[in-house]
Amino acid sequence: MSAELDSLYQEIILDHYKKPLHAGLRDPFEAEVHHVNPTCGDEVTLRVHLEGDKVADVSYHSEGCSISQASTSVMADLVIGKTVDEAMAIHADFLALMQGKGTVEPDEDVLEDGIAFAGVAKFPARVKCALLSWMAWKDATAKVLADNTLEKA
Amino acid sequence: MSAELDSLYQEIILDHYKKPLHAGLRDPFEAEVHHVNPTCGDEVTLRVHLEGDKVADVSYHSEGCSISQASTSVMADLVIGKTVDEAMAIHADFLALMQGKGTVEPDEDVLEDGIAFAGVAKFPARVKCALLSWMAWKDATAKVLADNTLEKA
Amino acid sequence: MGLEGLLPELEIIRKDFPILERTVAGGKRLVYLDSANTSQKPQVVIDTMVDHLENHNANIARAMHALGAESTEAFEGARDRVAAFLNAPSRDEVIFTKNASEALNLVASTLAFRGPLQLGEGDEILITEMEHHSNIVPWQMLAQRTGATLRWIGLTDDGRLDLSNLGELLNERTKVVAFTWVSNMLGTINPVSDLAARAKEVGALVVVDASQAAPQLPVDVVASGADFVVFTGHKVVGPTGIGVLWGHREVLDALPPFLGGGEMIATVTMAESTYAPIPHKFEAGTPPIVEAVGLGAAVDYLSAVGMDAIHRHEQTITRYALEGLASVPGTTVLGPLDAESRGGAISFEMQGVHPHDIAQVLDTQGIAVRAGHHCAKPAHARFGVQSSTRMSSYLYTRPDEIDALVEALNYTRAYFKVG
Amino acid sequence: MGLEGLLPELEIIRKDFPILERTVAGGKRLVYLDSANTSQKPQVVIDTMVDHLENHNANIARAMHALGAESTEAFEGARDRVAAFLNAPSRDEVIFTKNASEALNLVASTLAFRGPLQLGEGDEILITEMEHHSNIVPWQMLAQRTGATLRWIGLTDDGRLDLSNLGELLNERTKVVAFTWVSNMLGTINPVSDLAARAKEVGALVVVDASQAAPQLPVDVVASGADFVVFTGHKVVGPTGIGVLWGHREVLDALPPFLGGGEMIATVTMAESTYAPIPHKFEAGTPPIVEAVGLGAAVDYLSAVGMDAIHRHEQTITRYALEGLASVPGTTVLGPLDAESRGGAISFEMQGVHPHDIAQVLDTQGIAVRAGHHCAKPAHARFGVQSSTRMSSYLYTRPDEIDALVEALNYTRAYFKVG
Ligand SMILES: Cc1ncc(COP(=O)(O)O)c(C=O)c1O
Ligand SMILES: Cc1ncc(COP(=O)(O)O)c(C=O)c1O
Repeated sequence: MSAELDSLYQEIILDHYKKPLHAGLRDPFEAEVHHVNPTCGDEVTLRVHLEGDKVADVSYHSEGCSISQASTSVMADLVIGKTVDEAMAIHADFLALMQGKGTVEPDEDVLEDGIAFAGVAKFPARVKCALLSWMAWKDATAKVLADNTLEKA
Repeated sequence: MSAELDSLYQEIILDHYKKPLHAGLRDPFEAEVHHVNPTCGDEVTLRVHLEGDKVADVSYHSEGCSISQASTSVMADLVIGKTVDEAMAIHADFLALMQGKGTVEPDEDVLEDGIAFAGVAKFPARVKCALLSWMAWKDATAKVLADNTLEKA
Repeated sequence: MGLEGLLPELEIIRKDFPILERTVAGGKRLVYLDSANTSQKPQVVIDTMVDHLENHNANIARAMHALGAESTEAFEGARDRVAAFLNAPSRDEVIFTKNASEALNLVASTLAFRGPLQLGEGDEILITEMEHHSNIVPWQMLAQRTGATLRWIGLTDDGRLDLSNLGELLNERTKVVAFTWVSNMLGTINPVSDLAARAKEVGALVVVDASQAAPQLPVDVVASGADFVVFTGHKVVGPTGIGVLWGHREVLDALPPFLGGGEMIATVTMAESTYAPIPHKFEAGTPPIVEAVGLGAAVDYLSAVGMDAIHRHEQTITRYALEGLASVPGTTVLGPLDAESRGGAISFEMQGVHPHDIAQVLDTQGIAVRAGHHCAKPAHARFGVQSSTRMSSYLYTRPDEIDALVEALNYTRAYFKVG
Repeated sequence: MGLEGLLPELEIIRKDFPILERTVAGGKRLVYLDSANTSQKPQVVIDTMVDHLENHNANIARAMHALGAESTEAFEGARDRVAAFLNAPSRDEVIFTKNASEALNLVASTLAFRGPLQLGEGDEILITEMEHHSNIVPWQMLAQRTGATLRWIGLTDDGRLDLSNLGELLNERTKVVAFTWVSNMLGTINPVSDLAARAKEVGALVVVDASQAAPQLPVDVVASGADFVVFTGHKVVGPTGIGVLWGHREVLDALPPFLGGGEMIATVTMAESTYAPIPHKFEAGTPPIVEAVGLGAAVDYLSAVGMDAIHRHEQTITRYALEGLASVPGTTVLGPLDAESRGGAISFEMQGVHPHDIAQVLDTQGIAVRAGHHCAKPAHARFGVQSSTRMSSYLYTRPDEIDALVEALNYTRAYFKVG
């Protein structure tokens, strides 16, 4: 039983939960979104600041369980400093890992601390927790890109 | 099987079905009602003419199965000429017979040809057929009485 | 019994349906010819529901434990099965309702609410004279609530849609066209994709009532060209308490929610609420969980037998029944007389005997048919009849059951001394 | 285990519920403490449904044959049982819906339609801050549709209704007062008949959500003083797919119909339709037949055990659980702390561990609880918490299951290294 729990609650996850990276809402930002998990009530408010095609900052305020909190921290740390394309590719990898029901082998070079979430994929009820902030980030980024396109048009 | 059918389709019922008494819509009348059986679509339009406290005429146009048609014929024949109170008492007896699930012994002195419907009480789906015109008559009579009370007031 | 086109495994299929073993009317074998009213249930559907209730019962989505996960998977798995059964582009487009009637009301009700698709004064709703009341009354209510006008496609004397004035009936004011795929009274199979295409030309929303189609022929929502397709669980060998609304994602997204409550929200505050995305937006409260699970087993069962094979079986039985009925003097069938253009429900009249009385005599012979207006009063009025008798077959119907019907109809004539 | 007040036949009752034999989490005995979410089903309910499906399945009312008569009798018999369970003056006042949410929406939706009870600008609807979303969102929608104003009865710090300003909240503009009998989050049992009497003084309609009350205490609709009382099948050991709306005949008669379709009509013509009397007026389409039959068996089962005895059992377990939870460091219970004023649902917080994580750890021990907002976001917001963990007992709950919960909570604290 403890083994099962341990596969979900990796030390890395508990560390990010207790000491989340990049937490707080910061300026400047081009888009802010608010996402909730309707079934459990977890919430995240998330801001994205792009500089050119680079993710310059992701800042957030979130309430939720260890998995969702840790995932937000890991996500922010992974995407900040990457280009949007690179970050989207990481997002895609993370999504594939989460939806793989435990059959997908994570690539540590891409996902870094994110590989700690491999165990979450075996707990269908928790997959949504791990994805909440990723979805929010993708949504916010899409908003910025759309606005940029509009401005240019 | 034929015995079961015969208990439902008494000769008296089939006779009334083929040659209904008092059929057609006639003047004068003080109230006309239209009742339907929503589940099967049987319909009756029925008029009541009272003279003082007497049921002077009941006339009708109806569409429906043998049970509902025969019941209308028997009903009209039973109540015409009676006082409203007497007719209501007959109605109550007929209702008791129909709702008795075959356990009520009908009184031929009161119900006359109506005793032929004793077998119907054992066919729950057909009880409504037998009651349709009785309910219509009661409804129409209540309307006339209510109007009379209003006029006097 | 060697009719060409019957299901090859008919005897095995019949064994799947426990109720067919029953005797009625004092020892007579049950001849169930009322499947258009509701279908019988195969053992696998019943067993799947029992297994769910005995071993996996929990509320869904909201429950974060083993049973909750199992129940959620079973329920959402049923949505996948139904999506596959309908060839729906997305599982999210499959909404579970309580029956077909609620599904039709969901569409009709929300079209009265504020939103981009709201109807108003001057708009027209087009339905047909062969609809089931469940595809009439909601539109009458919508017309009343919005001031829109309800218009009707009439019927030809042989019980088909009269499309001669369709050019006039369909116009730029037409906002909704709602019609049945297969008539539950006349049996007529309508030209769904043609009609849908014509309706789309004027930009109308197309609502197809597949309550009688889904049980007996392949339903492909994409090929149908409809915006909404509706059916009901209990007619496709599934349980009562569940129906299905399939809708195009964009249209479902554009409709405001119908019922409010648990599970259909994104968030609720005292000031306001926001709503979850489809399908949950339209599924307020605890959904019919064990019913969805049963329905999933039901559509899998039908797919395993094969919808094409079931359709062929139905047409074979229908052809045989039309011949049989033609042999009974004084009997007139309502609707098309060729089996190819109809489904497995046949309504008929018999001169001199009222439908109730026919059904009653048949019942004493163990034969179950329906008598009345079959929730299609306007169609009955169109043919000048107040009610009719309807026999309806299904994948478990055997030709000798039609023989029994014909024999019993002849007996009925004799009993009532007609002819 | 010799707690005073437990059901004397607890072990026999537990044997009635097949799922309680199950093991989860790799061989652990199931400890089901999520009954306020949905209850487990006794064998008699399952068997009654199976018997109906295998031997008596047919559509109701409209079918004129042996199976149809049997099915109709079973369905309408269930209405009698529910009427008796509620002490309803008339069986016709019992309307079957798909769940409690639909029942509440039925009332809220029809109050927006033209008719003697229609709400409008300036009217007020009064609800409470402890409602389930299903008793909030429909009223928000009604307010939006009619221009009426939604007002709220607040909560005291110990989780009861704050009635201090009721005199102002209830006034001649108040047309509807809707509140829960027992809170699904705080457990609070509200003073139903007092509140109903106050509401009737200003002529408001009183809608009582008995979804959590009907499972665990005697519900007498007459004594309640309400105009409408609502509950849901799956929480009273019945199946999903069925709920109940009881309403006063005069009020139900005055409301326009909700959904249109088969079975709710008197007659349908192309020009207009007229509606059947209650209860059928509000039951469009094929109703949840086998679900009603199951619900009938469920309320009979509860009545046989005895609602007073079940209430005593629930309070005994609740008292024991409140003590147990108090023994776990860092744990705070939301809602009243005395068992007498509450039902068998206890929501709590544990410092340093999020409810999801608690539920997850408990699940690995075979213990099923709920974590989240329990569809009561405003109540959570009132207490400044985003979510909570909820344990909820029922007539089959044993004290040693509470012991297991307490032990697992201590283990959770250790696992997450808090305290
Ligand atoms: C107090 C209360 N009201 C209403 C509901 C809604 O019941 P249902 O989901 O069956 O519609 C629930 C249960 O979820 C409840 O606890
Ligand atoms: C064509 C058609 N539409 C709609 C319905 C309504 O289905 P339900 O009663 O399950 O809502 C039926 C069946 O009664 C039907 O035959």
